[in-house]
Amino acid sequence: MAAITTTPGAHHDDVDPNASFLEKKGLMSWLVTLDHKRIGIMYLISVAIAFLLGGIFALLVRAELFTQGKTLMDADTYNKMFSLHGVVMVFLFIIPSIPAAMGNIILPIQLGTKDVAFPRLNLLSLYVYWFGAIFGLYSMINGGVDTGWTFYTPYSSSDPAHGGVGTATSVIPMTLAAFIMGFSSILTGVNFIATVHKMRAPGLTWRRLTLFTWALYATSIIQVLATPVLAITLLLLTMERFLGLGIFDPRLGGDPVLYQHFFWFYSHPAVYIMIVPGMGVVSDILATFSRREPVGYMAIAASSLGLALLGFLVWGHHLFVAGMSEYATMVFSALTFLVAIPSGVKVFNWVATLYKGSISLQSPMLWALSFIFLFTIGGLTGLFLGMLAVDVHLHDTYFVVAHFHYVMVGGTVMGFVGGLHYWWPKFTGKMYEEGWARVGWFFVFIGFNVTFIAQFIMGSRGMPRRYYDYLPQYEIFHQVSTIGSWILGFGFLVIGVMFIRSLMNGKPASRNPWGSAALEWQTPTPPPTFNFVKDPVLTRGQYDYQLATDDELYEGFDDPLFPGLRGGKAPAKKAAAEGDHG
Amino acid sequence: MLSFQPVESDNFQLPPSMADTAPPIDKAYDFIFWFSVVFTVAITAALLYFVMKYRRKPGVKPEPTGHFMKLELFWTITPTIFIFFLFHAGFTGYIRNATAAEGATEIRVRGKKWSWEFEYPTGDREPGELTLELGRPYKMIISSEDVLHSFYIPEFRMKRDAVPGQYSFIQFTPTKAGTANVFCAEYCGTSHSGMLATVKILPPAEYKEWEKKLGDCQGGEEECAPAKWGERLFVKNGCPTCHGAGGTGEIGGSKTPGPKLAGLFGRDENTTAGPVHVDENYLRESILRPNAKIVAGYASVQMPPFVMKDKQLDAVIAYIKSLK
Amino acid sequence: MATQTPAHPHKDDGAVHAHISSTPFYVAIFLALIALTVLTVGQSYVDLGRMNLIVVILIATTKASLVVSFFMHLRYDNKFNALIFISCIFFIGVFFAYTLNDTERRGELDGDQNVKILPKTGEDAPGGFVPPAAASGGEHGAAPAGSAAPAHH
Amino acid sequence: MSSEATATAGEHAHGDEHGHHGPKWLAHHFDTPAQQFDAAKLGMWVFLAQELLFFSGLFVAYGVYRSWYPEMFVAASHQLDKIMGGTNTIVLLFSSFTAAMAVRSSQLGNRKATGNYILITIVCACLFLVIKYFEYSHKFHAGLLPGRFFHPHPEHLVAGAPPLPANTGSFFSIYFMMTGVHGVHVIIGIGVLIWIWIRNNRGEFSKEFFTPVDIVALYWHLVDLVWIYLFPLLYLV
Repeated sequence: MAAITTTPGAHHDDVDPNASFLEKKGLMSWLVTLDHKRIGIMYLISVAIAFLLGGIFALLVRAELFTQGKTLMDADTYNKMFSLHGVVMVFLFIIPSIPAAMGNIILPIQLGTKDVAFPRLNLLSLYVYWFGAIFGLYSMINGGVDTGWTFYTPYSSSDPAHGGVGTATSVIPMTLAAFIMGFSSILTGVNFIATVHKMRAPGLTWRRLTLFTWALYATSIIQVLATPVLAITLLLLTMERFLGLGIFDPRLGGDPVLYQHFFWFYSHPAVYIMIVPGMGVVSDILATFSRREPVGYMAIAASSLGLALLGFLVWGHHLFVAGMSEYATMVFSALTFLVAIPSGVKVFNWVATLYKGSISLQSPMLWALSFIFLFTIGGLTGLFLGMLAVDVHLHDTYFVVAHFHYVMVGGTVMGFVGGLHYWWPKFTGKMYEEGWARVGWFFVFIGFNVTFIAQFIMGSRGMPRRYYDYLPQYEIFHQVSTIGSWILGFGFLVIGVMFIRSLMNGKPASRNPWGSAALEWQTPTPPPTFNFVKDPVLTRGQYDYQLATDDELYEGFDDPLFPGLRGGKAPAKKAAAEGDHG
Repeated sequence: MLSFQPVESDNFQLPPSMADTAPPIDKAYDFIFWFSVVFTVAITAALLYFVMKYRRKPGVKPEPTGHFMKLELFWTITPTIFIFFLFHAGFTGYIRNATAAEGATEIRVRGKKWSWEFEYPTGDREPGELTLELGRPYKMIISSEDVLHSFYIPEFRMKRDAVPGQYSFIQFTPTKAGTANVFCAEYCGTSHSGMLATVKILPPAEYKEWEKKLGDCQGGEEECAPAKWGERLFVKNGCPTCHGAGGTGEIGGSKTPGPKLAGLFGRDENTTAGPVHVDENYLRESILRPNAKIVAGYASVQMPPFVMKDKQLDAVIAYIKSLK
Repeated sequence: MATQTPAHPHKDDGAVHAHISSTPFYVAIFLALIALTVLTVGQSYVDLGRMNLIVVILIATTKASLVVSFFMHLRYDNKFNALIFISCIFFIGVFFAYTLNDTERRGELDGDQNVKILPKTGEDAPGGFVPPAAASGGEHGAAPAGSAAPAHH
Repeated sequence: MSSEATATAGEHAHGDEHGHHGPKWLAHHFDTPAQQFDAAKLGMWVFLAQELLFFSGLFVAYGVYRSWYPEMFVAASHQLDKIMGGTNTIVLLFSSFTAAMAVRSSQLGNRKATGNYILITIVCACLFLVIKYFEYSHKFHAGLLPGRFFHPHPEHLVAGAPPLPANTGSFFSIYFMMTGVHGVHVIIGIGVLIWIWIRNNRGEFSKEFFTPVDIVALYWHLVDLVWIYLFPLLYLV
């Protein structure tokens, strides 16, 4: 077995190299497992269900907006739909998607360790997540919430049952759900920080970490430092509604703008919890499919940390028109622009990585490239919103909706699905059908742009967000956007079916189907319970393609596009015919 | 710096510009827009070119990555310089729009679920319609009586949250006669999307005419029959957002937050303060102090109080009486 | 952090090496904490005006640093653990300073912006604080808490 | 929440099954005791950072309201009992001292002393809660309750104290939230201390392996640390 090692480490004599971590069967073997890969897979299934649910809410929201006035549902139902779409997508899907699901599966393997530092904590975080999700489901069954995912006071906190002016919907269970799921996120963060610091394989120095690991490390810092503030905010909000504390509710002597400070102190960094891991995935995919170390490795790693740090300093840009002091707006606007620097550095380095690479346009690469394009748009439209004067016009319009969807869907979801394609063979041991993967990608990419470019235009023309009904001049944009959402939904449907088919009757995947130099591809597919047959010792970096042996790169390499390609020696006839979607 | 793009007030991306606050924002918008276009095109072009040029070919190995310190510094420092300009462009426009001219006419804007009410310096209150004089500086003093709202006029590029328990303002001088829209831009509940109003900008002469009749019914004799005027007031005050158009208690087939008003007059209703006969006095009380006697089943709905002149009240009551 | 540190930065024998302080030392720290507590309670009987808060926080911080450095062994611990602690204090500082930079400075640029009371007329903003007594019905809020009648009525 | 950070330490008794030759308490995925100890300590410090950020929200709320309504805070703090608060401070400081001593005994491999020190710590924690209970019940009697429920009964208030402004409910909201959240931490602390005490009695700890004691003590010191700030900010200014 070729490993990324010249010095043999300790050998697991009693571990059957062929026994994959998936071998053990039975529900209980999953529910009490301490194996990070199994926990990751359970997370993956959970977030996939959440994504489906959130996606259905999104399609219903768009369908309702297809015509003016009532199309499908009444205003109250619509308000609950968009709120639940936000809550489910943010708290149940995006935040745990890449770190908790994919990170759990891949991070310890990339570190060359047997498990995360605290496996029980890891399992606990999954149970906490499920426990929170139960509260969320309870709230949905109990009528849902109509506050938006931001739970702004006093609308959320002032209970009509106590003579308040706010909503009568089921807010407390939903805030408690988010409160509880916050702890799941914190536990994952604690675990990853300790794992990256203390569990690296011999020879795996900080400079040899993958950029995905760096991104998860930066994300974990945010999770640990920001999420507790959300927890206390939601606790205060719950108490405000329950006991009438008078901290956020103006009628009881509180200040609603203070709530927004508290909320965004978490929720802006949370945007980086969402996007930074996606950037990590993209960096890894780009390296593998260009066959070279990302240009500016340290700059990309440092910019992940930079984004994590800056994420804490800019929350006030959500409050430019909310009733905040002008001096505070000035500081926050200035700091907001600083975010452009690390983001720009990443984009430039990614593009430069392609230069003189050996680029293969297989499906993970298509997702990574579309990430770069869509994130560029998402990032640049963020500048519109950071500019004070322009933000006054655009704040709370569809422009904002389109902007953060470009970042979160165009960024995070593209990274997540790309990563899923990329690592799918490793942890399931099955290949998927490349052709259908490309069809799915095509529909998602087109559908996404149609949906949200229409929203940019109607937003800058003044269409406010969270509107059940709209003036006639916006109808055409809404219709284009709704049609786009159908294309987008169809694309995800294709991808979902493709993955399920792969699970049922996919071809077995080889050890290293993409020819990658990174550590996770040097272990059998699917990996054994302790990840490696013998403890790896690293003598080169994970992107050092020039140092990797042909065995490391191409043993078991069964790229369907390049049959027999080993280090560029064998001709590949089909190469030119592929990748028409690029 | 900002002048390289001629300001086109009525372009595809922005609504028409109707106040002095709009041009600086449009300039900044256009500047950042073209900045973004250039960047996006450059990055996408480079990406596509590299992807095509360096496609994997048999026998061609990728070039190992070297260190490009100068390049790294270049693309770290260049954006840093750009963002100073961007911040400056945004900030100056904001500060210019954040300070009101001396002697601006002050109009009170009150947001409540789900209507806007405007109070002129004369003390007259006009719901749902804001009438302004062309070329006159205004200061809108914004407040909210219940939850967060946001006073937004896209044509003026101005927006400010109406925060309960706190005042805020926006200022502008209308520069073009015509009508503009007021939206509520902060989510505020069921009929958030119905919380609209119109802005009428009149040339000075017309404005003088309008001002004379402020608080009275505007229009011909027939249009000013009490029930007719009452109907217009009913709509302007946003009553249909809670009671349905024509007080039918329905919007698009679903029940409204407030009770049905048609046929209400003359009935006996059970209220939180005991049984009540619905007469003029009860209607008047329910408009001025809605929570004194709430009809059974609606106790959790918080209707905001409405302040009207007596003749306006009479007109609205006459209208409600006329609903069958 | 990005230096070429070995992956297992512990001593070669792999055993745990922890600093152990002596009992008298712990007793001394404890007595110092008690003394500072007495001091801060005593100080509260003397009015120092605006200095009150500063003195109180200084004493509390001294106590806290004694606990963190010696009871929690941070003084002898891995430097990275100290870095975690310090950066956490830094982020709390950011949270505190930025929020107060808003709440303390509303209405500074223009007296009418973001204020609870209009300076010109002295009107309270509507939708604001309703004293509990005014909420008819008393303690359990049986009646709506003041139906948001505009404050100037 | 605190106990989880220690969960891996020493709980995997299966090391040998995997051909891993180390002490029983060394989890299978660690190579050396030092690696396990360092990881646990690091994890705990990160967790403590999280705890501090959790409390920071309350401190920021305190800061904002105090600077808006200084006279309200002064008037309301006169209603709090400095003697009870001061006693509680000393009780907690003492428990922190005994927790530190428990770690020391454990480091030296003195199981009996460790158990006794943990026990004293638990007793102090309970004493703290008892005193807190008396303070709370007085506040309930006097109607000094959070926000909406604030309705002071003049006959139960401290004589000669400045009058309470109408919005003093906000102060008591902050008071009850801060001390309440802290109290919940004390209760959790008692739970993990008992857990550690039982494990110590079972003889699971030694000179080589005292990580769980160390980590629970760290948590307990944090509870003390928060109170060190709560006491003067609420009672003394």
